[in-house]
Amino acid sequence: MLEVSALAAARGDRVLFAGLDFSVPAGGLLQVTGRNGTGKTTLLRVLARLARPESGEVRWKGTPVDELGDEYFADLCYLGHAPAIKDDLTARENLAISAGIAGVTVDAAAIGAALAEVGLTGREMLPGRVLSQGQRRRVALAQLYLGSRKLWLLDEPLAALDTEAADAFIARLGRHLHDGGVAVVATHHAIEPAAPATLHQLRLGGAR
Amino acid sequence: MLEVSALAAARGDRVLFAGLDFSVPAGGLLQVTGRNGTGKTTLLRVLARLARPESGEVRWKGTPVDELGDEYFADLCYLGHAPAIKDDLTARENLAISAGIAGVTVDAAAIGAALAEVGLTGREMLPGRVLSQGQRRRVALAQLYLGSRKLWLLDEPLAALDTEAADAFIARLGRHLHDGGVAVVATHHAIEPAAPATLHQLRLGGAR
Amino acid sequence: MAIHWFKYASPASFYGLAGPMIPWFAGAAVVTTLLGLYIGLVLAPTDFQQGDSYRIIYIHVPAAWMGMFTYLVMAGWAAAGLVFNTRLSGMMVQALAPTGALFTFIALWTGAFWGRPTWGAYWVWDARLTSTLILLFLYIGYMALRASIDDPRRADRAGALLTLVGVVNIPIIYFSVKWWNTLHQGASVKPGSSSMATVMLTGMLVMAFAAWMYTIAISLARVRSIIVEREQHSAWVGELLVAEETAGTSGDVQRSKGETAR
Amino acid sequence: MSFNWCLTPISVLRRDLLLTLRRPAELMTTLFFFIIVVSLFPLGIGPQPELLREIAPGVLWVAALLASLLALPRLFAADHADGTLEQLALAPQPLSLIVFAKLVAHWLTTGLPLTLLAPLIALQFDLPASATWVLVGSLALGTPIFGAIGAVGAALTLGLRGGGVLTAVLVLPLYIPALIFGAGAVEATLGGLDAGGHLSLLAALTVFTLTFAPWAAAAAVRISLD
Amino acid sequence: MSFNWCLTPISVLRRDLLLTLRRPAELMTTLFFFIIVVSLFPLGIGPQPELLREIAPGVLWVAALLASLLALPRLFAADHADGTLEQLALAPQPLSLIVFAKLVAHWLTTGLPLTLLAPLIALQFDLPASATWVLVGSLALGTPIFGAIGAVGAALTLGLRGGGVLTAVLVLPLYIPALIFGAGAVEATLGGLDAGGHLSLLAALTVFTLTFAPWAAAAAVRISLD
Amino acid sequence: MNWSSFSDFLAMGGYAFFVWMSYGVTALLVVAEIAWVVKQRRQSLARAQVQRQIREWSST
Ligand code: HEM
Ligand SMILES: Nc1ncnc2c1ncn2[C@@H]1O[C@H](COP(=O)(O)OP(=O)(O)OP(=O)(O)O)[C@@H](O)[C@H]1O
Ligand SMILES: Nc1ncnc2c1ncn2[C@@H]1O[C@H](COP(=O)(O)OP(=O)(O)OP(=O)(O)O)[C@@H](O)[C@H]1O
Ligand SMILES: [Mg+2]
Ligand SMILES: [Mg+2]
Repeated sequence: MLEVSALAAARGDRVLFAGLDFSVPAGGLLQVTGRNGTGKTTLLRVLARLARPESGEVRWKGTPVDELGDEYFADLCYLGHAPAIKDDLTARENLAISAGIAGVTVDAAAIGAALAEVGLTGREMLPGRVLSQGQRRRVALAQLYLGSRKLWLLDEPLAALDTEAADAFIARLGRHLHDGGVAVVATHHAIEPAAPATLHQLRLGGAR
Repeated sequence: MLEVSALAAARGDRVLFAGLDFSVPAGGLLQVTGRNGTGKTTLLRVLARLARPESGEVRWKGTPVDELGDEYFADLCYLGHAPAIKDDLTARENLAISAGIAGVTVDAAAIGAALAEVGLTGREMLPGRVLSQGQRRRVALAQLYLGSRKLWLLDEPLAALDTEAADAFIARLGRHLHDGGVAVVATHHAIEPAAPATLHQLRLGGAR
Repeated sequence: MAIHWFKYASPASFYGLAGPMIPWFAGAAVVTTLLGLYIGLVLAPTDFQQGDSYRIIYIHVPAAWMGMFTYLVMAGWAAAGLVFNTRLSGMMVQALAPTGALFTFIALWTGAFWGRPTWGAYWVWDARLTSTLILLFLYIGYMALRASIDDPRRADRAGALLTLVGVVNIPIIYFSVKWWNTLHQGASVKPGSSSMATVMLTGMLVMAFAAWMYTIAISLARVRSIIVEREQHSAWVGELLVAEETAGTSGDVQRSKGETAR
Repeated sequence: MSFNWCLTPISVLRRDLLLTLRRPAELMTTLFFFIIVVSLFPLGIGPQPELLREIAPGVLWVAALLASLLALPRLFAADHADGTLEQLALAPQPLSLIVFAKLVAHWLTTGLPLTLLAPLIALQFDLPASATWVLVGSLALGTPIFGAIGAVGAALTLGLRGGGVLTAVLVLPLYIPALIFGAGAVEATLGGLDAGGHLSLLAALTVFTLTFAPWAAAAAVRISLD
Repeated sequence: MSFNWCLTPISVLRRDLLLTLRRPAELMTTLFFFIIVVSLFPLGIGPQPELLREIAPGVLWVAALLASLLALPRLFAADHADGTLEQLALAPQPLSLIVFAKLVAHWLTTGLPLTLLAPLIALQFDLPASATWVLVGSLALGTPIFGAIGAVGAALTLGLRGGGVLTAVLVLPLYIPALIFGAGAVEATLGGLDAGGHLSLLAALTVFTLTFAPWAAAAAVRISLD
Repeated sequence: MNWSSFSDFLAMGGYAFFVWMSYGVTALLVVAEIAWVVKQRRQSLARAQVQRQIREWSST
């Protein structure tokens, strides 16, 4: 589904990676690892078309993403370091609106279910501002679960989560893959969801 | 050295913890764990006198910290979720200035050594803006190593660090304790530095 | 003695203390208002210079006094709150601000409607007028700040600090505006300085007393709501609510329960 | 892939209005800033009524302009800081449409209240009724321009330190035509002339700006995210 | 525990100046804002020279006030967002001293340039030399007041949405005395009177404000961090 | 008694508009404030009551 050929990216005068080739089939998980500053975040942002690559191409279902345009965005869910949560809105409202922005219609029950899934039952009506670091990340993950996007691009999704929440997330990721989804996850901790179609590790930067 | 009695803190209308009693001797490490949103960050901020407790007392070397005032701050180093790094200054400048703010005089060699210790040799002159998430955290840790503060209050110090960097940090923490320092660390991952005088776990929130 | 005072500075005992006092102050406010209006609108003679437009004075002056005085009271509570860290102080400041702003606005409004027949303009940039306008801005600043902070205890302390900074500045503002105005051009207009007949003065003082009573009554009532809102998880409010429910005032409760359940 | 194309813009509009409702203080603050700036001029200049009436159109328009300017950071800055802007850029709809929705919400919460408040302020300067009506009309036409052009500037300066002042420097020169026609219309009325010419020029400017600014602002957002 | 007590304030001062040097654009933007606001008035009001000269002191002072206002978020907001403010609050020195150091740096990068630029602007309005000198003197005395009072407002509104406009609403009423004495001094000189009275009142105000505002601002910072 | 008739009283010697605008708006504002405080009191009690009942239900 997701294919990358001869991809190169540079920041400032530093080439972070070059000649990157890989492809992730439906149901496949690509785990991007590497030491700090080796370009994991940059790779994800290039895949999401938020940053421009130096050279090379990203294809989705065989078509270069630059040609796909909005169709690509409709399939994609990107979760970066910043959790995109409004301090002034409650967890529930945050989810309703981020679904709306993503062009997905959801009802209150679906939102409640997503919040329950990340263990925030009873905190639905707290404004984002007062949530703890880990609770914010949980709301961000719930955004992910609400849509049914095919391609997940996740930058350190486990950051700030406690171990139970991390396990729950990995289980959910497994289901996503099982349903034919694709995921690219940048993380320092090995993630092992149940039986993905393919599980690749991409180590950036090598021995540094 | 650090003693806490009957400490209680509330956020909004939620009591996060109450009747907390513990003491950490010289060379002791207190690891604060607990699920997301159980009050780890709040506890550290109360210990650092950044937030007011609902009731209870914190004592340092036997004296209540409210009476100690600046003397307490001179012994204390707090590292929160935000790394206090200026986007426009280089890593080197950031360290020089944060040492100045903390009232410590340092020379260029000491800064170079601290940066080398966190593995940022060769990146000293990059502005904070372009550093990756993990590199920023490393600079924050270098701030810690520059002073010789007795009491470290660290909120998820391992977040965003790669495994090598995490190991190096834990080793450094061990040395701090060995030298008679005290540390309170909030984290989801067990930290096991070499032979602390005492190692306590404080689990907040219980079974939730 | 000091202990005694701190006891009443606890929201719980103040709540109980304030409740029975409200009807008395409210009653006094109604009676004195009616009396003052009767004196001012019915008994008092027409002014030989200004005609009957002067009758605005019975609202204007008490409102202006009350607007200024309330800010001083707020500052007093604010200082007490910052020094003694009592919870009640912040609530009192919060309860007083809307009424103070209201009276200041009334002073401006009635002044404008007095100015039109007397000076020929709704508004001129006179010193007293200008400093009253600025006072209204200070009230609004306090309320805007409170409204943007949702942790009530942080709002208390931030508001208290702002009130104190404001009260230090009020004399400075007052004199600067006075000098600003008089340095360029001789004071063209000044709120009426004619010596007043006794009836008129009596009417005005009675109305001023009514404004006091009203302010006390309304701010006590408001502070009680604030206390319930902010202490709703404490045991004593719990008991209060149980009593309230069995007393049968639960119609609203039932309805709003339905609303939240939806 | 046929999505409901207006879902995203409407969500954005609803969300921005909701956010303002959550903080009514914010809506009020733009208004009070307007009032206070207008009240500063008599304090700086002196209390002579004729002089004040003469400068009133200019002062009122400049104050409206400055109030709009100060409200600009609210357009994108918060969304940028918390990552929402990235998600907006990744929405499967044209970003310019989303920006347009944000502009509408922004105008409803800044430009419209300013316009409605203007008559009250006109009293302070003792403006006649005819001039007051022209003032209201010209502000209704002019404030959308301030928002739309401002959006481009606000988007370009996202994440830059000192963004507020930098935005001001970028957009103020572009605000000048609107200021000249708007204040000109009121002044003409004060001087007993017809304000029609000024107002129709202003209206043309509004249409032109609202057509092109959303595209430019969307492009600016993409540039700032890279 | 005998620390070098002035190390922290000096570090803060040095750092703030360094940060501004890293972004010279920022220093320029305050200036340009001042220039542009002042230039807007002739556009909004019309080109009559006598009228312009008459309103010049007021307009110049209001413009300086607004430029100072727009620069206020730079005092604490960035430090708040990236956690530096917490570290400042934890420094083993009185926070009010640190705030004072920040105020000095802030003035050197906003108030001072404004003051130095003023004579140039005075030319635009055809002010005589005597009035120009008084303008410079009064701005030198008045801009520190704007910074110091502004610091209290900026600290109180840290982390609140719509902070910029809210700060403005809080501090503008408190700026009025400085505005009145400052503009009054220039106007008196224009009218052939002695400006001494105004200037000495302004100086007294400066001293008073600089003595107390740092304490209040430090208290406000602590409140905002809690 | 200063007035000869009630309509005289209403006319306020020709200043009716100004006087009654002052008194009227003041009365309106005061009534509005009282209504607001009453509503605030009802709401705060009702909200607290709901909170308490939720607490009770969840604890049983
Ligand atoms: C918007 C316009 C006005 C405002 C904001 C205003 C404000 C005030 C204030 C603040 C006071 C109390 C001052 C003190 O006791 O020190 C006051 C008193 C008074 N005002 Fe006004 N005023 C306005 C218009 C007028 C007009 C038009 C008149 C009558 C021509 C007037 C007549 C009076 C009188 C007689 C007093 C009582 C004076 C005294 O007790 O010393 N005011 N006003
Ligand atoms: N202008 C620049 N000049 C030099 N190097 C730069 C510049 N901008 C960014 N970099 C470098 O590019 C890299 C960006 O890496 P990126 O954020 O993708 O890392 P990452 O793998 O996500 O790291 P982490 O694990 O810390 O999140 C960093 O090493 C950074 O120092
Ligand atoms: N105003 C409020 N009303 C109700 N609950 C609040 C309020 N403010 C904060 N909280 C709650 O207080 C808790 C704060 O927890 P804190 O940030 O200390 O958690 P933490 O243990 O550090 O969590 P994490 O592991 O996610 O970082 C959260 O559960 C939050 O939901
Ligand atoms: Mg990264
Ligand atoms: Mg935490």
